[in-house]
Amino acid sequence: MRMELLSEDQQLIADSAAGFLRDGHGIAAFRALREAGEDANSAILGELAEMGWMGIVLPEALGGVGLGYRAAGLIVEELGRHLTVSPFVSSAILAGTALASAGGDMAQNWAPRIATGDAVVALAMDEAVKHRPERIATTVSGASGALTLTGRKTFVVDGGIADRLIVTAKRGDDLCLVLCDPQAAGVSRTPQVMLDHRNAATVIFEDVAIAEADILAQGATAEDVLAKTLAAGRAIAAAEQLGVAKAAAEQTYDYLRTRKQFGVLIGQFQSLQHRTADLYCELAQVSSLIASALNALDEGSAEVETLTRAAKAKMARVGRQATEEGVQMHGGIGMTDEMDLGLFMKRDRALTEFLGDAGYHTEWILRQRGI
Amino acid sequence: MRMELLSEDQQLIADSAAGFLRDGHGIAAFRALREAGEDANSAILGELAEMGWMGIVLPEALGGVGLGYRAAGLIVEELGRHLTVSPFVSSAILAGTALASAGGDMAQNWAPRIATGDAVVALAMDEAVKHRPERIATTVSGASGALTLTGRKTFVVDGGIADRLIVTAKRGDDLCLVLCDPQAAGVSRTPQVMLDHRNAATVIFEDVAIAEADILAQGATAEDVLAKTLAAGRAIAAAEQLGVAKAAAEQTYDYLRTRKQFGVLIGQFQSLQHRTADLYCELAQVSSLIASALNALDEGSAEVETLTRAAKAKMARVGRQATEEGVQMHGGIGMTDEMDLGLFMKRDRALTEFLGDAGYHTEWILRQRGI
Amino acid sequence: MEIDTFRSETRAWLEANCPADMRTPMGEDDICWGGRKFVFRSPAQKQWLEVMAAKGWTVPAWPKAYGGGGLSGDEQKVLTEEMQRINARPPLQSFGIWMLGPALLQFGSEEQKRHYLPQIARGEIRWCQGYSEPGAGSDLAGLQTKGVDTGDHFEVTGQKIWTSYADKADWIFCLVRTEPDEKKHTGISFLLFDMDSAGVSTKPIKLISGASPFCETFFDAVKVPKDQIVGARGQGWTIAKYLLTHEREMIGAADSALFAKSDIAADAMSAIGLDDTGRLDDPMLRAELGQFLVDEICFDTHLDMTGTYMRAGHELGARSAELKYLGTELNKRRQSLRVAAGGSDDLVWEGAANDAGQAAKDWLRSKANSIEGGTSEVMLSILSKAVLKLPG
Amino acid sequence: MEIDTFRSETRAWLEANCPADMRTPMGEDDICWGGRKFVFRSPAQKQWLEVMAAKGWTVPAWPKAYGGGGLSGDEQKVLTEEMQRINARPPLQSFGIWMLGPALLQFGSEEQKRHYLPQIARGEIRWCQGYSEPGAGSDLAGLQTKGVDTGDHFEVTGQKIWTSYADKADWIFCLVRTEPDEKKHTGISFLLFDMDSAGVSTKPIKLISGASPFCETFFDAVKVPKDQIVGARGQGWTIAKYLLTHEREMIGAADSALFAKSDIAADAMSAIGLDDTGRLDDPMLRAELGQFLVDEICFDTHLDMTGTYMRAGHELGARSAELKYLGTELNKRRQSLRVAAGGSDDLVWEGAANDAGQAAKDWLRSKANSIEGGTSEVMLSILSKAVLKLPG
Repeated sequence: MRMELLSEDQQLIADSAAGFLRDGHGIAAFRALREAGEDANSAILGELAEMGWMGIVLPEALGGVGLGYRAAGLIVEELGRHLTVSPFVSSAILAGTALASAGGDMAQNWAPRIATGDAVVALAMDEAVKHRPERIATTVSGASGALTLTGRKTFVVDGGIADRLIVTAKRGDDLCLVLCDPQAAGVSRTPQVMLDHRNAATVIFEDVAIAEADILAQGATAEDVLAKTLAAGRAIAAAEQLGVAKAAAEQTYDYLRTRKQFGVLIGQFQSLQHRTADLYCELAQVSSLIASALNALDEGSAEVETLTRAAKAKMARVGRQATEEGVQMHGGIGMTDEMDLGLFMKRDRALTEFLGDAGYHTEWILRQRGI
Repeated sequence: MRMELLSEDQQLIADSAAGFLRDGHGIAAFRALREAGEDANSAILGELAEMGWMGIVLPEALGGVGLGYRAAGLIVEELGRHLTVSPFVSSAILAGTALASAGGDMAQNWAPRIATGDAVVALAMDEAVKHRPERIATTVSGASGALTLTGRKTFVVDGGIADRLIVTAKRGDDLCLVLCDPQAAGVSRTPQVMLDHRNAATVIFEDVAIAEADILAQGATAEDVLAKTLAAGRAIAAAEQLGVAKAAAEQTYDYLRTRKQFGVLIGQFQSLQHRTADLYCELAQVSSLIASALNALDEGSAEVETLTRAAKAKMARVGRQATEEGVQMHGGIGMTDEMDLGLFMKRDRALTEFLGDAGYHTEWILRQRGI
Repeated sequence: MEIDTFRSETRAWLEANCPADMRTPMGEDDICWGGRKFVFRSPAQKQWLEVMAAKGWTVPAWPKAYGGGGLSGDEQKVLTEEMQRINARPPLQSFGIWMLGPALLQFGSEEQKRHYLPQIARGEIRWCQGYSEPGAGSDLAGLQTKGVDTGDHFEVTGQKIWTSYADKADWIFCLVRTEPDEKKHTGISFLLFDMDSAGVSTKPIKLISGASPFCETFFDAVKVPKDQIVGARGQGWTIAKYLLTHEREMIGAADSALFAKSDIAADAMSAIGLDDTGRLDDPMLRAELGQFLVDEICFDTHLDMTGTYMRAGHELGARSAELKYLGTELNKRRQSLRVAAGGSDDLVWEGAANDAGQAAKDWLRSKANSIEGGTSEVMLSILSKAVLKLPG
Repeated sequence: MEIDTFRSETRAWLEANCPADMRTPMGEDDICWGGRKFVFRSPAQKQWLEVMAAKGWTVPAWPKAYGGGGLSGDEQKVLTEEMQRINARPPLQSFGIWMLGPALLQFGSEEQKRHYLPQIARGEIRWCQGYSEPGAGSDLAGLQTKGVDTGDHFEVTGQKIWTSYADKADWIFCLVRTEPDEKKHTGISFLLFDMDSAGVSTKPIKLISGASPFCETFFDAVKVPKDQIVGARGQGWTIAKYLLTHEREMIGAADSALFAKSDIAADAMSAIGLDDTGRLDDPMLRAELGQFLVDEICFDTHLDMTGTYMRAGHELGARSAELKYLGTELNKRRQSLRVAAGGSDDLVWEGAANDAGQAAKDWLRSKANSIEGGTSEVMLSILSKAVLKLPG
């Protein structure tokens, strides 16, 4: 499937991720968590940190291993494939990227704790039902020394378990990224279980007192940091969704090879063959796109925005195709909770919405082309 | 295919149309015209008039037979199926509807001549490459008694052979429908052969002197007349395109039933079966939509705008599906000029653009739903 | 005109007899399914069922002799319209009405019709359907459940799957292989029996939406008296095919009981808002919605025209597959658009603000539309062979 | 680094040797196909071919011994980039380069390689391909053209179709059934012969676009010397399959010689204009364009990654079908969008204002993309069996 040439390091990471997750953190583990009503899977964090994954994109100076986004993509693809619940994307990628890009004391304080798994940091940016990070009603106001944060954020993934939140807000016309303690007075958060059995919170900030030092970045710097953070998050989310889609597709290929109907293997039906082959082609090309987007992040290429957004947009469509075809080709059994396909379908849906769906990013590409 | 119950009259018209066109006005005739470089097919006009078709939607008082739009739809579907070249849509439907709706002396003068085939009248409305009849730069100006018409119209179907043009123009803020003699001083027209071997003209009006009496309708009346005219034209164009699509589909069904490849009939290939059956379903439902749109025109229902536009929009997509699937399923032979499929594909393309494509009408429906 | 009289009389009767509580929008829990185990949600629900059943209007098309209304096609249309006019809820819904009834009317003995049909019409007996089996799926004719002839009854042993609401039903109509020596298609009989019979057990199947509308159903030497066969021995496949046609029409027709037909355009507008040009502030979603709306208008006219066609006495035959295919594929798109418009709000499971995640549940549920009652692939194969006459 | 030296040398050489006229955008008529009948459009075109051929850079990947450049994968990439940098036109395009060459390199005798390959590299002989036959279409193995063994030569009789530019070619590489007693796939040989041989005739096929790039080709007892067979007798199918893979890669890769890759976004903007929010003033077309652009970006990265993969020495094998399928289906969408953006202007046939209806002609031409070189259906079947290992 993968047309890409991986380096030895990368291949090593992909293999060890697959092995680690298969052994004890696979879909059976996900089902057990769900039965137990446990949506944080806090046990895994230490293990991820120990392997260096929580610091995968952080430089060594910030306690990380600095292997970069392509490596992180190989890990997260396996997390997607195994439906593993973890704060990898929110804390290691989104918060990790934000802190590393912003630099300064806050980064020195918090990035190493992310890498060791001693802290989980989540990004609070959405305010409406659709991802529109550029529209911010949350404000930082007041004079220096008496600053307050006010606003309402939704769909804060891992917001319910985070030790700190990076909150997007406006200070006058300036964008601010504020590092906020969710235990602070004036913060109220409502954790919610999502359809994919992940944790997300709605968080309300009412005149929360903050210090200048809590402002991670402001103005043009904040714009840069946020853009970098979102680009990284999108490519990584696409890679996770790719893992989900590949797992769904592989279960479907297997089913077609073994299930009999009308006296023949259903994989002998040409219409299913052609649709499956089309799905295969789509998965193959979106794999290349996602890999290119991650490589662009590592190289700091000028194409980062275009490629990461295209990857997120395209993956949303291919993910839907993979999970819908999976359910349809399995027939009734695919609709049961006993099979994994429904779990893939729900996770795929949530990942589509997370950090912007196909429409949102396609719109950006159209704008970029001047139309 | 048709789920609709036709009245006896309607069935009679459908049968006689099919018979008439099969006998001497079929695709062989179209090919002969094309070879001869003749794009007007002027010989057919008298025959159509004799059968009453040129006055099909005109009331008896205006020399017509008043059988209505559903009957006209049955005729035009056959015209589409046989690729018959005629001014039926431009003169009998568009101009006929405009004159009948406007009434007055002009209608008394010109409608009977349309019905007898003594005159061809065409509608000149488009000014840009895409159909946007609401955007009009053509103007009627000057004081009463010294009025002039100035502007440029494109894609005037049958504009090259018309005896009169009904031109949309603005007089101040008012819409005007002007009946204009294309031989008048200041009018220059450039007839063009289109890819479907039909005639359309670009017409330029430079300070063309017109009389108040040449203004068929103005202001709110003109808006009503134009809306009625376009609604009728759209439903009828969709019906013609349906005929084209059905003919393409039927040739494809036949091919699937008789052509062998890899030792079996290609209609045995399940992937082709399923795609063909999907096409069949789409043709069936769009047939109902077009019939409903035409019935709504006859009944003067409040749904006229929605149904005629939905019909035009949906038919554009189904027509494309029918012709593209036809070519693909025929393989290489479908690409040759010797086969009819390419002719259907080109005609389908022109009909999609004529009086607004799928996007234009879908946009209207979205607006109507308030989004 | 007679039909006008019928309309005014119907209007007056409905006005007088339809309780006010039965004129409000109906949620899934408000459906009256009838049956021995059914608990009415309100006195009004019970009263509405009783007055409608007394007039035969729970099954207006059935003959009066069997508890129906004996209405003509035009009269049925008027009744539907007049009920819609006042938002009257359907008094009763059931597989008995949708499926067993039509089968009995076509294939049942006079005695069977007089016995079973009025029970259905009055909502006394709730039926379920025993067709699919594990390992058979779309290949119904390959079913294995056997009914051994023991003289005065059949002894039925086997397993069914996808039995809708088997745990809530009173009786089952069931395909059973009674003629083991016959070929696949001709060895099957159509049996009716009580779900309280000894040897019957059910087990709900949990779906990805969290709901369990279907069951696995097990038969262990269930005794079925021989007069509880519909049609002749070995005729079960013929009856099943006839019934599948009805089921397809029903699923294709997609009435409100099956598909939540919410106004997605309005939902999207309230969730997302408009931009400066007055358009939905999400151009790509809006475009997808536009295509859907055109297709919805198209399908609605087709359904309407098909209804007229059938009321005029025509049979749809294999073309019921067309409605089933188009209707279910359209509903899948409808539900996908709905959750897309709902965005992250509709990702919350069991949320207080989003009607307990109803949109997401309807979306997940809709994925079964193109599987149950014959998959889309089976529908397309039927059409390509029976209608388009493409080679086998 | 050595590759940097190669780059700077290449850049300098191109700067010195590529005529200015060969650095301008190239229309379809400007392609240099070579061959005995070819008439150069300009002295610059001829000069450019000669200097490039002398360096072996008309076929940079081929060994120097056969007239090639002997470049490594990385060097080839540099050459491509440096040529693109100055917009240098390809000096020569031909089926000899794309298809016969790879076949000879793989299956030809040393003598054949030394004889035929340099002729191709220098553009002296233009080749066409004799594969498809009327009545066979996608079923290549079922071909009927026969080559009767008459001792010192084969006598070839039969008919080919879809022979690209057969009327302009000098020689043909042709699949012929030489072993009538063998099975379908093992009775075919791969023959080379001169189109000027007695008994060869061609007839152009007029396509719906009005163009005639293909011919029917007739062989009436054409004498082909036995040393003009590539590989062994009966090995033709193996060679053909190998070659089809190359053809698929080429068609999928969709270079500018095959697909007019215009900037549709810019075209649409200039034809339709922007609305008050700065968006294309046709929201539905814009949305379709958006989906296309995302898919185009995606395919381009895939092609790029595949190129790197192949330059690293990997074979694509059956996965060439993936590129062929994706690339051709994408191009069909590209051309459809292009004419939609052009609106009524692009309906005018042979119009002065619309480049003689080029957009419409490209659109019609593109419909063949998913047929020629193996239909999309054949590609999907190959993938489902050879890659996904679905049962036959």
